[in-house]
Amino acid sequence: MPFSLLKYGLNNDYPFEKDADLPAPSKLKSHYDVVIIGGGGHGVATAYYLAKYHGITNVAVLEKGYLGGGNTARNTAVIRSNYLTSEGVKFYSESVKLYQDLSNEFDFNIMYSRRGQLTLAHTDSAIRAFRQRTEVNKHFGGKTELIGPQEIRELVPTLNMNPGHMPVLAGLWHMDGATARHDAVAWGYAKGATQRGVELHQLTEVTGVKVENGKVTGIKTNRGDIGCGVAVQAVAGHSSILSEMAGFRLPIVTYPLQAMVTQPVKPFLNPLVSSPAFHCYVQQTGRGEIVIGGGSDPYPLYGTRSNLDLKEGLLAHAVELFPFMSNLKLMRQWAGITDMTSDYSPIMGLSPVENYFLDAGWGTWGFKATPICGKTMAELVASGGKVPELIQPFAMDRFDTFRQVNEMGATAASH
Amino acid sequence: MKIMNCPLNGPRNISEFVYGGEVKQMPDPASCTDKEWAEYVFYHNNGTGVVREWWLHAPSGYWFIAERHRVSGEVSRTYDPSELDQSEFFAAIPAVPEEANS
Amino acid sequence: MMTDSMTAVRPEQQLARNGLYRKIADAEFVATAESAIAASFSADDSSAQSRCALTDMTPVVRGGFRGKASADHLQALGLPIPEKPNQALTTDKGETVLRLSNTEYWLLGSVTDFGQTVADVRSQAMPAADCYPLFCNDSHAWLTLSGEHCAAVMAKLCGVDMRAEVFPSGSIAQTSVARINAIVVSHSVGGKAVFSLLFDTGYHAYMWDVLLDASSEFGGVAAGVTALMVD
Amino acid sequence: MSGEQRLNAPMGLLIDRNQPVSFSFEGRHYRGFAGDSVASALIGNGQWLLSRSFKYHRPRSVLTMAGQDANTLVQLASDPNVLADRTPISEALRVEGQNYAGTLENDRDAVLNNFGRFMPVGFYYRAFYKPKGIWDWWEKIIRKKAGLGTVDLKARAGYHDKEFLHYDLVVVGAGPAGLSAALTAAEGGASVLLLDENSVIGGALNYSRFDAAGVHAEGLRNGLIEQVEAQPNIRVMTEATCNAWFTDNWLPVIKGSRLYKVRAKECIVAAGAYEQHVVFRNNDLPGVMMCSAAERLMKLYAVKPGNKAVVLAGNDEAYLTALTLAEQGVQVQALIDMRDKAQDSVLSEAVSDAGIKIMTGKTVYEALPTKGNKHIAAVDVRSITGQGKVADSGETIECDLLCMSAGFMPAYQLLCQADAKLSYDDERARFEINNLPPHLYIAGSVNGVYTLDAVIADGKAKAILALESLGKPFLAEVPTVHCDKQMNFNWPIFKHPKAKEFVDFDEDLQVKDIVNATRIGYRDVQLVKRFSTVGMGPSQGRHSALPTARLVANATDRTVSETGVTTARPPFNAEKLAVIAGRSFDPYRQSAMHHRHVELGAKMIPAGSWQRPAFYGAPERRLECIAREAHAVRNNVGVIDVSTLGGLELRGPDAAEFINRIYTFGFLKQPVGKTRYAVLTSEQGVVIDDGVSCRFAEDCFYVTATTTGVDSVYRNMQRWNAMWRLKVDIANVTSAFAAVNLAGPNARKVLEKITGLDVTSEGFPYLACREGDIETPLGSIPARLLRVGFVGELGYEIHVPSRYGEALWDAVMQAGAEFGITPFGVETQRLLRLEKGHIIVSQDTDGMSHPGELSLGWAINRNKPFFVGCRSVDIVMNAKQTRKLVGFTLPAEMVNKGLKPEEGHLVLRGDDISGNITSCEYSPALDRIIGLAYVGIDQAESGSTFRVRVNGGSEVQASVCDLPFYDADNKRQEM
Ligand SMILES: Cc1cc2nc3c(=O)[nH]c(=O)nc-3n(C[C@H](O)[C@H](O)[C@H](O)COP(=O)(O)OP(=O)(O)OC[C@H]3O[C@@H](n4cnc5c(N)ncnc54)[C@H](O)[C@@H]3O)c2cc1C
Ligand SMILES: NC(=O)c1ccc[n+]([C@@H]2O[C@H](COP(=O)([O-])OP(=O)(O)OC[C@H]3O[C@@H](n4cnc5c(N)ncnc54)[C@H](O)[C@@H]3O)[C@@H](O)[C@H]2O)c1
Ligand SMILES: Cc1cc2nc3c(=O)[nH]c(=O)nc-3n(C[C@H](O)[C@H](O)[C@H](O)COP(=O)(O)O)c2cc1C
Ligand SMILES: [Zn+2]
Repeated sequence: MPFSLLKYGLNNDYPFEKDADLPAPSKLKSHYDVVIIGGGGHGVATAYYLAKYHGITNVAVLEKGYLGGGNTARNTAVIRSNYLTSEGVKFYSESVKLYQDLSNEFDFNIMYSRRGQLTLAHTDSAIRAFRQRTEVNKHFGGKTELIGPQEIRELVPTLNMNPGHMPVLAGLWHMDGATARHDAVAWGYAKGATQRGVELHQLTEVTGVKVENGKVTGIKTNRGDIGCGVAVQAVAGHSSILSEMAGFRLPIVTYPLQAMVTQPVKPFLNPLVSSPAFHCYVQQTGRGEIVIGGGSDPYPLYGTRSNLDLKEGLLAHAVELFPFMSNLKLMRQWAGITDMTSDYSPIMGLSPVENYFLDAGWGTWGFKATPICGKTMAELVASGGKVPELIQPFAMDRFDTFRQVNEMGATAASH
Repeated sequence: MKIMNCPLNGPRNISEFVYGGEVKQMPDPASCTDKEWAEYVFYHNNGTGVVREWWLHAPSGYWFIAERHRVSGEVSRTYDPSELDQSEFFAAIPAVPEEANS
Repeated sequence: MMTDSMTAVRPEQQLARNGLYRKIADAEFVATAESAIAASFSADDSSAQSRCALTDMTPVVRGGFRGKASADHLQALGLPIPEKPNQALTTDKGETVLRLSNTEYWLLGSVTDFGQTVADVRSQAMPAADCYPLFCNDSHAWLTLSGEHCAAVMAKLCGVDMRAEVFPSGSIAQTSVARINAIVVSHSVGGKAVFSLLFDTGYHAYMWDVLLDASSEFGGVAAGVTALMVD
Repeated sequence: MSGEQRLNAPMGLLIDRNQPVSFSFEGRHYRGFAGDSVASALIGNGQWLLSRSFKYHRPRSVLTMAGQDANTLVQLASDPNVLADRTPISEALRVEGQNYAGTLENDRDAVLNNFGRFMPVGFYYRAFYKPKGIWDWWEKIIRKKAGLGTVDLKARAGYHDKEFLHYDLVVVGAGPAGLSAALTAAEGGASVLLLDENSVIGGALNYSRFDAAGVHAEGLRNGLIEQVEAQPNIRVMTEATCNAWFTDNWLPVIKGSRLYKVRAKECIVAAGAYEQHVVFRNNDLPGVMMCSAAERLMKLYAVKPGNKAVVLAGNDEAYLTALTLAEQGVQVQALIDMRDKAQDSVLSEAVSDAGIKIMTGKTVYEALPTKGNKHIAAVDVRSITGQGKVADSGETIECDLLCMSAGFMPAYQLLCQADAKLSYDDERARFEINNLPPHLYIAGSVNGVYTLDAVIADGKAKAILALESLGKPFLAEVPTVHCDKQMNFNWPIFKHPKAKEFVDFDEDLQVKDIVNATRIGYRDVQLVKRFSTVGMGPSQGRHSALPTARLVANATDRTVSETGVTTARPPFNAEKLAVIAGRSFDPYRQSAMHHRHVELGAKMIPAGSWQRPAFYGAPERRLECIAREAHAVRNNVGVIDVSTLGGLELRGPDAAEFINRIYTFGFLKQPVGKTRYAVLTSEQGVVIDDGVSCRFAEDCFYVTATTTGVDSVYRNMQRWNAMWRLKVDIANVTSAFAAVNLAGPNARKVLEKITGLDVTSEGFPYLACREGDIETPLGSIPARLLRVGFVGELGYEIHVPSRYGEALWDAVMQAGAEFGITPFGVETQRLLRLEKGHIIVSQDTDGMSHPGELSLGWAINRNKPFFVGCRSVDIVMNAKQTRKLVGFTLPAEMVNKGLKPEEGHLVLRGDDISGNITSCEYSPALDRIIGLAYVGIDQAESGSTFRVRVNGGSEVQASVCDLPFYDADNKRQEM
């Protein structure tokens, strides 16, 4: 038993209130230097790095529901950096690096679990694409290999190598692939941020953005109006709604994305396995459940109600890949609201409104980016609007100049 | 599963349909600015109210227009695209040259 | 059970073939104008067939027309025109006219002449404008499902309610069957009530297997066209 | 808890005493009766221990006898986590316990029970990570303890299929409410599907007692069931679970291995209510169960649940249970009522008359275990002194059974999935469900109505509403429904200093776990859930939701309404993956010549939904086969099936104008009898498809598209024309045509033999198209012929109606036999076209490729006013170019060095990536390695060199060269 647990067991007073991860609710002040809209992982991470590295603590994070209750609560927690573009790989690699130290940095275990991720190729065009991803990854120091059927069998002996009409021809083996306790990431950041003086206001919905002379000056909420020097919007699925409040449109369409989980069984699967051709990925959590995810819903909606259609297709595919899973029992199915861009890359940085910064377009892939987003957005805020190099490629105006950062092939159904 | 009322085929499961994007007006490509054109190509209203959308009934290959609420999912109206004036689609309605139409 | 006017033939001896003939090679085939059609199966069991049977009608000639002038063209050739889209009418001789949209019509040939009448219609002079012949004779395969369990078989593959009360003879559904786009018609062929399924020829073998599988619960069997030729 | 004793009839509604069944549990043999569940049969044999809990490995036994808890999860051979109280026994069935180390009886992991205090809520977050890196080690150990049952890696799904059903009305639940609703609706002319998850209909009427005398239910039950079964408009489906509610009353119903997908015009949910437990120390001991569980054991299975019972009441229902227990020979030691008195004095009199001591204002504070902790032995009874507070001492009452009922929680799952709102009436201590969507109703106890007459009236009332909505008005008055029965005790939670008062049995969560989560800052009930995992286990909060809400509300100074409960999501009950997956539909598409390829030994590969020959021959001789086929095409003649190529027929006076707007080139002046290359850009200006446009008449074009692209090209064409409204008919004729490409220097000689057309270079020049006949021994075939040059040799595509496809193939092969005609596959074609420098859209293009990067400027007509994507193409081509697709070769000596760049390898510039290889092959015709690659714009000059990193990390130098590689002046294809 680890020593740290003894203190709880031997002390009848646990929990010590000073040990609280999150402070009790408080009143809103009339003005903050920085208001962060959205208390998901990205929002609280931004607050955390602002306080930690830049000493900026007159900060409020406003969350309309509960902390991390948006996509942070709903995502399947795939962490990886095996993207296709140089811009993407550099960016996500930094994030994966930050992730590895978070538990100790927070003094809060986020249960970061390096499992390796295996993405399956069933066609020669997939092999081509995977080879390119492998090479780009390696170029930036990532641990990724293109492997053949024999190695796949050794890694995942339980996999059906001949599912449907599409035999498994090769695999993208990404050793840095990992997962973490997704909720804990938001909690850890919130804990670190609030301990440094940041205010987290849950059940506080932003209802308007005050813009004067092209510059943000305040935020309206269901608990009253507040003034601000800088505002950051980090609301994922609700990005277009917030930007509309601030007076501009985004190159984003909002789609539901679903995931599901089985009852827990004894561990049998270590790596994360994904098959873009079968629109399906699976992993086994530390508690023994199998988490299954797939493609986005086929039409836009702002709703988290799940449907049968997707589940039927997804489970048919899951059972093709792992036939013995047919007797597992599905326990829960849910959905998140995702903000999709046409190039499957995020939109980060400046907006048409001065001092109003964007962290949006995270679609189905933004959980893994939480640390680096927080860090770069904090830098952007602290520097008064100087966009860090790492996120320059993700500027919104790339669409105006037709310079997209195309990650479509590296994102579909592997998150 | 949602039911969608196809103007040609009647009410069907929404899985028979393909979503085709918001109905947008194309600016005049000959005279608009690059920014206006980029707005048309990449940007969306993506609002939370009723949106006018393109839908295809895949088995019959029939395109129609649906007015659908983006939060409740409720489809208030579906109709043939011919019910919309062409100016809803084009700022400058393309002309058919004489030689083509002869 | 072949009638005298029929000539036994093997499909591979004919110029026109389809993607199914190998699967039903145990059938007795008879010649159509340019193809071969399964007339009967050696294991034919008429009581099983009356309960639930699957028949390949692909060799029977089909045709189609689209455009504003199509209805007039067909009417001029003596064909009945269904009043609304997604309705079908059957002629005295056994052809079925499908109306698939405001301006699109398909003709399914009669099993008695294997579609010769439709072939004749197709060879007639076309109106000068607004009437385009379609390619459904080749783009689509045609299977029929007959017997009392048709609706129950379809209920396993298709989300449209096809029970007789709501999908009576003369109804058409353009829908998805076992994940394939298909046109399903409730009508009669050779005097027998059937569901006709028309779908992309590439899926001919796939759809056959899927339908047989779904109908096995009801004792469904493959049947030749003679099983449909009741008086 | 004695041996094989069963109660006499009429107990045992579900079992057939004439049919004994033997089965085994944990290797020991037991006997039960047909109709028994695993749990009832085991308890009938005195085997109480069924499972071990998730975290502390505590012994567990039945709680609800209705499949509503995780305590009865057992393992079948290849089926983990099976509900013992819902799984019937069958001859020789082998059942095991799960989640233990050693044996179920002696689980070594049960020591974890003693370390509970070191595992406070969320302890994982607070430990195991210091020093840095140590978590990797801990994780492995902790993961070993995860999970419940074990998967059988050899298990395969049996046959599972699906069926669509359509009804005017679906009634979920065939208890009194559902029965009455179904009857009324059917009488009103609606078609009704009545569902129940149990094997007999009747719901609570089957097991529950409704009055002191115990007679009311029986008559009612028989009458209702008889009428329902006689009603032709009602289809009764038993052992059928409505497993979710989806938009527009789309109901997945699971019965056995079939999934019914039911569309209901109207839906009445009469799913009942779940009895709730009392939270006290050791409330999870075997022998502690819901009142309804004891009633089910007796009434349904004739199993006597104990000999000495204590009943713990929070409502009047428990009094009824006490009466039944007494009647069945169980000695009821005491009825402990947490309230001051029973609501219905008739009941308390009846209980007293039965000789049962009633103790009011008291509760069980702790259940005391037998030696060995495997069963309840006694209870510590205390007076309640305040909310959750008890007197310092009390009395101990011996018992081997404790039946409890703290209240009822509506079966709200399906309704919550329909976005109904669950509100809490703090005064009456009960939930209410409102805000239902149209066409969805609730009736009976799920609606908070409990007196039997009111339940039946409620069913009827909702049926009348549904009939109205169906347009079948029922000429009867909507009965008024009134019920003031108080079912819930408002604070049935008694914290104990030594804990183990379970709120959530699935996750072993105690009162302090919930309260502490709020104290650490997780105040929202959703955060409490995620931090403590309450409600996240197999039974998804069926019993923990209400006590959790109460505890959180209390700890955070809110009302239960303000606190709320967490969201119920589909499915209703855990569902086997195989049932939802169903029979797998995996549509495949075959060309008319498919079987000819198979007969010739082709290696088939997927191309969209099609199968295509990659090459002909054994897979392990791939390169050899490709080389042989390529050689034949270059030097003699080959034939490839190109039927899968998309085909679009465009006809009408505006056809040319239409194509002109869709594709980048100019088509208005395309001559009849000629073909033209057609490139398609998206509205973003990206090249997304290409093909050949053939003009067969002024107003008739036949345009090809890529195999995988044609469907979307066709759809887009239709949509554009819904806006343009040009006079053009657009048809996707892909499947209507079968086609081959006959290519090679001897192609003309072969073609000559089978057509009467003039095929001379003058009569049928390069890029011309013709209509004519192909003569075969079986007759002549009408054909469209295109003289195109994709592989760079004299070549003809021959397109024929698909019914003639096989005959065409045979005719070509026969005519070519004397020249040794060689069939070739897609992989060979890829090599040949590469030698000609032709791109393949999607292999040599990516989501960003614009015509400028592909040197396709020549295929864009700048003089026409518009084509789809034109403005974007202007913008991207006017911007500074960054990369370009170029042809390259490696030095001759690199052949066979094992350093061939592969598709996807990177092009470098200094330390940067400047591009990537899209195509690369060894060309036998040139005896060189050739390819296409994106390179930086500064690297694109013909003759310049660039570095490519190949397998193993080494680099090779490639030089940019002009395209095509082969036959630069195109003599061969134009001959
Ligand atoms: C099913 C699913 C699976 C996924 N899988 C993965 C994966 O495996 N790997 C991966 O990297 N990514 C994955 N993602 C994507 C990932 O979850 C998101 O990109 C990421 O969580 C975004 O974090 P965020 O903090 O920006 O947004 P969120 O966590 O959604 O936070 C935004 C917050 O803003 C709040 N908000 C919105 N409007 C307002 C307002 N007006 N006022 C105040 N607050 C407001 C919301 O309530 C919400 O809490 C998945 C997503 C889903 C839905
Ligand atoms: N003593 C008890 O434990 C108990 C419990 C509930 C109700 N009652 C009494 O019964 C009467 C209420 O009757 P009622 O008709 O409201 O409820 P009910 O419990 O009699 O009937 C509900 C039925 O629906 C079934 N069901 C629930 N969800 C289902 C689903 N998703 N799919 C298929 N079947 C499903 C249940 O198995 C049950 O058979 C009241 O008088 C009440 O007091 C007693
Ligand atoms: C990786 C992952 C694992 C999960 N595991 C469980 C689980 O074991 N049990 C459970 O009930 N829910 C599980 N959930 C789902 C959550 O309960 C919940 O459905 C999700 O956070 C969405 O919130 P909502 O359903 O309350 O809207 C899991 C979610 C994720 C993302
Ligand atoms: Zn996805």
